[in-house]
Amino acid sequence: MLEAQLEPYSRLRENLAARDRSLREKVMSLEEAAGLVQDGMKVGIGGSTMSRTPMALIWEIIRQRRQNLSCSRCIVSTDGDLLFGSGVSDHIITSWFAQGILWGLSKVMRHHVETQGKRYEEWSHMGVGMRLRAGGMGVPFLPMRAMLGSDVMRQRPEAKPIDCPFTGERLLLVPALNPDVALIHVQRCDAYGNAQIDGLQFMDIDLALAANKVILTTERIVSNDQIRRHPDQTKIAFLCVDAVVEVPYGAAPHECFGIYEPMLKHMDAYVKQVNADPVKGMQEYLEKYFYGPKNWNEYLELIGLEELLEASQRGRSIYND
Amino acid sequence: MLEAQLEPYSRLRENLAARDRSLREKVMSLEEAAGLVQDGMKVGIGGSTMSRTPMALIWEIIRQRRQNLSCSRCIVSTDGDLLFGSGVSDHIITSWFAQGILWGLSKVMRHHVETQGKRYEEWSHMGVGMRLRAGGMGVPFLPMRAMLGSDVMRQRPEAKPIDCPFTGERLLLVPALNPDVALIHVQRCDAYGNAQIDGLQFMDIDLALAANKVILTTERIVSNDQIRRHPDQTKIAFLCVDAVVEVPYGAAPHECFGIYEPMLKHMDAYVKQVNADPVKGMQEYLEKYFYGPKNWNEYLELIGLEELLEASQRGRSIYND
Amino acid sequence: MTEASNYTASEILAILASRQLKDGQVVFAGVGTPLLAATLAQQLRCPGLTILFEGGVVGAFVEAGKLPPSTNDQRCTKRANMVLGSADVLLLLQRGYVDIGFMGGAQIDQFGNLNSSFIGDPAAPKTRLPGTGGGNDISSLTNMIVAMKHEKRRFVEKVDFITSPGFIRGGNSRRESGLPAGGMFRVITELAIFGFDETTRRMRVLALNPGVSREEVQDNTGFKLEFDANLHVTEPPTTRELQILRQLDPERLFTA
Amino acid sequence: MTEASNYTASEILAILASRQLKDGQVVFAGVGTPLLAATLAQQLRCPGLTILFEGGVVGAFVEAGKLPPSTNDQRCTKRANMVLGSADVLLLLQRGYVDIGFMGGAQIDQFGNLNSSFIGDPAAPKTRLPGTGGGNDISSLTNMIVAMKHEKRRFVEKVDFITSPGFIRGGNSRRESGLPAGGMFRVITELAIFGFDETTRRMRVLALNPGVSREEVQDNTGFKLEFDANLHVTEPPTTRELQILRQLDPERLFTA
Repeated sequence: MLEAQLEPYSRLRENLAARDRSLREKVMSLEEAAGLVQDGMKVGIGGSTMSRTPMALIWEIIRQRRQNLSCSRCIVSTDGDLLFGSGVSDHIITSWFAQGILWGLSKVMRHHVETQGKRYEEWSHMGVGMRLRAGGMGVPFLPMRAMLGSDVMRQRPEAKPIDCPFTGERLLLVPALNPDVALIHVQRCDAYGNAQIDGLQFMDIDLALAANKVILTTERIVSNDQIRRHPDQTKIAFLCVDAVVEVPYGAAPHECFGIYEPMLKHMDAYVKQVNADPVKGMQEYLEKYFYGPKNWNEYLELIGLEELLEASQRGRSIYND
Repeated sequence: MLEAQLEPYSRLRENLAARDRSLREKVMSLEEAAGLVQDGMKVGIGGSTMSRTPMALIWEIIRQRRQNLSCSRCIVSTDGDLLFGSGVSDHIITSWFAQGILWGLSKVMRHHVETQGKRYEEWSHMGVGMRLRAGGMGVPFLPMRAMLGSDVMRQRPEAKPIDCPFTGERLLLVPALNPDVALIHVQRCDAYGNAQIDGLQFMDIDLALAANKVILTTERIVSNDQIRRHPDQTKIAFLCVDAVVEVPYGAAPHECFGIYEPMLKHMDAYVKQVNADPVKGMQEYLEKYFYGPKNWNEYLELIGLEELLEASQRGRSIYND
Repeated sequence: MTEASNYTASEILAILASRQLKDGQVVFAGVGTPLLAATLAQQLRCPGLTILFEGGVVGAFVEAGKLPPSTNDQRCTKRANMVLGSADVLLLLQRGYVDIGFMGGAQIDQFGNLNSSFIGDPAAPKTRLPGTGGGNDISSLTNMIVAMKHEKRRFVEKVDFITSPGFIRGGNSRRESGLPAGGMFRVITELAIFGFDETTRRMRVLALNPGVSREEVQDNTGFKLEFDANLHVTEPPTTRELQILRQLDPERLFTA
Repeated sequence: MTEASNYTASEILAILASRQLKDGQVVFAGVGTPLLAATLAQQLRCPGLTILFEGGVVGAFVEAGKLPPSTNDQRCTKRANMVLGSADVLLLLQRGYVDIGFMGGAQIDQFGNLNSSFIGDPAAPKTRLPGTGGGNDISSLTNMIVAMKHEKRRFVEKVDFITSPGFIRGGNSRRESGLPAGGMFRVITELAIFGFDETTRRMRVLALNPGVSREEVQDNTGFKLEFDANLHVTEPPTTRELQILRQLDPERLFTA
């Protein structure tokens, strides 16, 4: 298990050397971008809980019936339900996995973990963060002071408690996490992949550096000139990015900071349906909202214009005085 | 030496627990703020080279004739000359120490290191960065892949090469650096110490987190309301900050991003004078520019309005299209 | 202060929890009751209370009637002092910037260990719970206040799984596990307020909520409780506390 | 291309160094000749060259006539793609994002080790030099091009102090020291262009600059040089190269 998780430095360097990191346009369709995600890959998912979830990419990956994905995210919400429920993933690395605090336990997660043998691999929130940070820094581990003494640590032989060679203190070394591909949704980026992120960044900056490939979806594509007027606002550099897809409402029904809040009517209905029957309820949800629509805009139409507008009004209100 | 450098976690926690981290006004005079720096302290200096140097604080500390300071900064410029030349510091931790690439070697540094027994403790630039980052994270070390194999490492027994417990790879563990006090100059902050930094951040964010006390000088103090309209632009949180001083041109004759570029006429004259005679030249410079003026504005007058205006014009030009 | 007479169990829980906070403290608050209680304290008594959220928020001021559905939503950031990465806000705990961690709990034991991961044998669980989130980090790195529902199945002798460490096996076992800082400080329920013995680190009753008897607390607890020598009865919620609480959560998201 | 006939040693150094870069590469450039040479390449042949600076700049486009006095000045950031912390830009090297490190040098030895720390015995140095800056990090973590003045006292058999590692003691000693990636790729001087033997890792002459003889190079070098079997003479600077270079540095800050 350890070997599968920790990529040797030589392979990380080879992967990076082989990537085209030049300043070049990399705009493509959602279909093409999702095609970069291959069966069996380690997929790092940006955002957290119901915020800036790269939902359009997850939607398209599920439509393309990918298999055996090992997914990681700091905190998992309905994205995790959908990844398990659709069969594209059988392994999720995270610190918290339900639909959202508002709804209690996820019956979908419970079904797949308790009876279907799918793996929810639990680390502390900081544990996930330090693993991605190590991955982004190009070191095999980082030391931390949490998880020690708990059963969360006891379940994770991948992490190594040590006595500090400087102070003798007990520390936990957590191994780097370098996903094969990262899926990240941002408010805006240019055609080269220079991305600005407003508000909560979560672990997206470390994730973008750690991954061997990065797919960005963005609410809108802006000019490179606009980016370069405020280079200190660039949060992800073009040289980390392999694909850019413009997808308005690309995190729906979750939130995108400053643009829309979560679409809670849709979420409520979703939770009711899948928790009532995690198999059939989920299958029907996927048929209607994922497999059925011809394209992403048709999916948004199913959520409904009224809910989109109302979520947008709430989203923009963060900037109201 | 090691023990002096690495603070035990218990002491770091005690120091922090004793600090008043509440949301409170902490505006004071330059004299009061510099008074927080005590003889023998470890002083972390923000900015880099000729950029955002907390010069007004250094100026006042030198006027107050502090002694035996151990100073650290990622890259040292004329600030290092002045700290050695004035006698306030006998130990500087950095990766590069001269007046600036334009002027070659610093005769002042050479004099004090080669013949006066003062210590220039050299780490790689990333080495300084990882030490401060470890300090800011509350861990005793961070691993890195540089310095290995070099004489820079061989001169630093404080760093420990190890074989990675995960991969067997050779790594260097560098010890945390937690200065007693950090001096940082910013473009703007509020009375509580919430600071925004435009442009190059250097290592100031890690430094602010690592230090046991933080003194901010700022080009201007803005309202807490203004800060809270864009909380994702706050780079240093008020709870890390112990003193706020408003000092326009507080980095002169160095640069402050977007406000003024370096005052190169003054710098040229300075370098000529001190390199011609590192003792007498320095003493005369300090008398005229440091000990002589009644206050910081008188120092600025000695630099001259014309040079201030010209540097400001160049400084603002970064925002021109 | 006028005493209020009509309140729900959730309401007294939030109000008593909020009273544990002191002005000037730095508090890392979870969503739900902790967020609500911290905001109540901030509005009522502690204008200088600094609230941190796991999503990456420092110095939050949550608006009445706009409670965030999680601590990772944009509502947490409105008029906050700082927004940063979520690993970085957790590192503030590790560095020592935080006085109090403030969380809810699903299952707790006599040493204050919390379980939010598994009911039953973790290898073949009866119920897979959502997991730690930042709970493990918070409880490993600072002093904890936990606000939770008081039920026998939630107050157990030994949790099925230590998700967020309290005093582990009591005595010095927390420190010996590599956790030299922090530890369980208070547990607040709708029945009582609990502290922990300085030596044994076992949970003990410090105060009973108004109208609650020793027996009622013991009957709803799955292990033998000790009662503090200075056991007293908590002041009931005031109308002012209740009024502000209800303004904060008019939709009764967390106080139903 | 028209050949230029009148140029300074600094100018041919910058021009030949710039020719080593390829479009699409990611280059970490030091101040002075490297910055100038990288910008020249970017303007002349390599519009997709990504330039990084130690101060924390990604994708820089330095303006003609506005050369920064160091890589930590605001001028480096004008119209750049990204500005970030200086530890973070160095970590891009460690992660592997950078193809080429491009630096000046004060003293170099036969294995490409650079010294910018001490002349004489480090314990009691004749001269304390400024030190590594990011040089050690860059040379430890990526492939290096070094542009420097060619003098006998600068090209020595063994440097007094290894500030920035080349191939250490030759052979596999670099890898065995814990530096599996990168290494010295090219050294450019006003006399010649040097590479390093694949096995011994000793410096060898790949090409002579126009009008320079083997003897002249050897006479100015403090150790025995090997000459490549395919030794050739470099094309002289073109008028176009010289013209753009002079536009970039009209005040001759770095090309006097």
